[in-house]
Amino acid sequence: MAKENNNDFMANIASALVTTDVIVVADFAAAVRSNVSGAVVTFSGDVRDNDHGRAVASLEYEAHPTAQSLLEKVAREIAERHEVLSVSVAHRHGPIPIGESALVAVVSAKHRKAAFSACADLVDEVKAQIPIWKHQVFTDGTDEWVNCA
Amino acid sequence: MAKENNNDFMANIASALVTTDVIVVADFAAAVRSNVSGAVVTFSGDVRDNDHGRAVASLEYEAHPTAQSLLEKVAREIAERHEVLSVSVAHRHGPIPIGESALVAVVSAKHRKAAFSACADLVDEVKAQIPIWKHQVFTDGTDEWVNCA
Amino acid sequence: MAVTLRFYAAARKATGTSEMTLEPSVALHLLDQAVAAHPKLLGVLGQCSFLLNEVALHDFDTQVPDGSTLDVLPPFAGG
Amino acid sequence: MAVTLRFYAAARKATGTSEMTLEPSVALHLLDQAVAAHPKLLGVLGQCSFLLNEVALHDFDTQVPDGSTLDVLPPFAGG
Repeated sequence: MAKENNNDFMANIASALVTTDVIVVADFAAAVRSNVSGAVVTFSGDVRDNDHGRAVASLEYEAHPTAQSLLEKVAREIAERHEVLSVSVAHRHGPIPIGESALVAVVSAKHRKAAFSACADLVDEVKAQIPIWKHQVFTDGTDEWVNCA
Repeated sequence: MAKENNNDFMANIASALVTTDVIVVADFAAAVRSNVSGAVVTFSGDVRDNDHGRAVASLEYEAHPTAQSLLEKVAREIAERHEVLSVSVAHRHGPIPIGESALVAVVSAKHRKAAFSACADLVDEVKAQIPIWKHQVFTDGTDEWVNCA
Repeated sequence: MAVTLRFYAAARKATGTSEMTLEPSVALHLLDQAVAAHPKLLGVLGQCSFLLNEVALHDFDTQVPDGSTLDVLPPFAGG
Repeated sequence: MAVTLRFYAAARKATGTSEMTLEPSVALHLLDQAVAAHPKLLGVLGQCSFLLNEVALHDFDTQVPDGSTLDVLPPFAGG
């Protein structure tokens, strides 16, 4: 989980969490900050009350048993691929109320461009690599598993 | 400060603040969240204890009297240029302790790519357009105005 | 002698069950039997990825040995 | 009859003062006088941008009228 950085003495730190608990992006951001880092970029993917124009009543995520270890792998890869100091990511599963976070991703770096690139890359990789599924129930009583025709 | 969006009924909201008060990115993030937004991206530019390998003892920002109105202009431009719901940016001036935020930028959007692009663009524009200067005092007693030979 | 097929998300909705127990065989034959038992699975299966004992499975001629778990994963939708 | 030159950040450090009062003239002549009074300003001036009454000034032949403010802005370093 640590490597030598090209331009400083710090080892990168990567952490990942798949949980049914509430996740608050500010808590994860606080954990990656340091007096060395100059830039912290965060992403929060929040449960919306609408999707493709339809009103969402409730939403639930399901996580495969391998999700935690795969999320750790993705976090480490991001920390190695970018010039960053610290990477932290968490995905919530189970029912999530509208407005609360389903995914939080935070990155600290000395420089802002690396922080933005790494955070965007992290979110892309989570969506592509992590076996988690989203089930939406609409206000009209219908439901769907997202991304599945 | 508002415009018709292409893909929804929401008007964009842009706010900007130049202040000597402490700025906390989570407060600004909370202000841009809504049950409509699916993605919130934040940037915090924090005062580091080092710069180009030299130990920083203290740091102060100076803002030109036009900084507030120019920051409002930049925030509006970002809100118009990207498919986002809300944009908020704040720059602190005066002395800032190490570890605290000098700049916070937050964007909410329906989709993550727009949120990341807009937030990165916002930070770039602030750095390029806003008449604010950074004065660093190093632990060896020397000092400098950053970006000025 | 048995292997377990596990169905997640839309695959579970299509089969109406979270798992099936079958005799060891090649993966393709196991999935054929699952579709035979639960015809709606056919509409989902083409979009799925598969894990054999938690490792990605790409070759459907692979023999699934006794005690194995074959997971049927619909398209991911995290984030 | 007077105009005010205001110096910010590194420009203020170079002149040792935050402002100077001069007779109205073209911008170039005002800046010449500032350099004459504060020779260290010359090292900063080439990197600066300028505001005449808070509007960007690009033409140094512009006449700076009585009551105006001409601001000398070193390279920005916000963020």
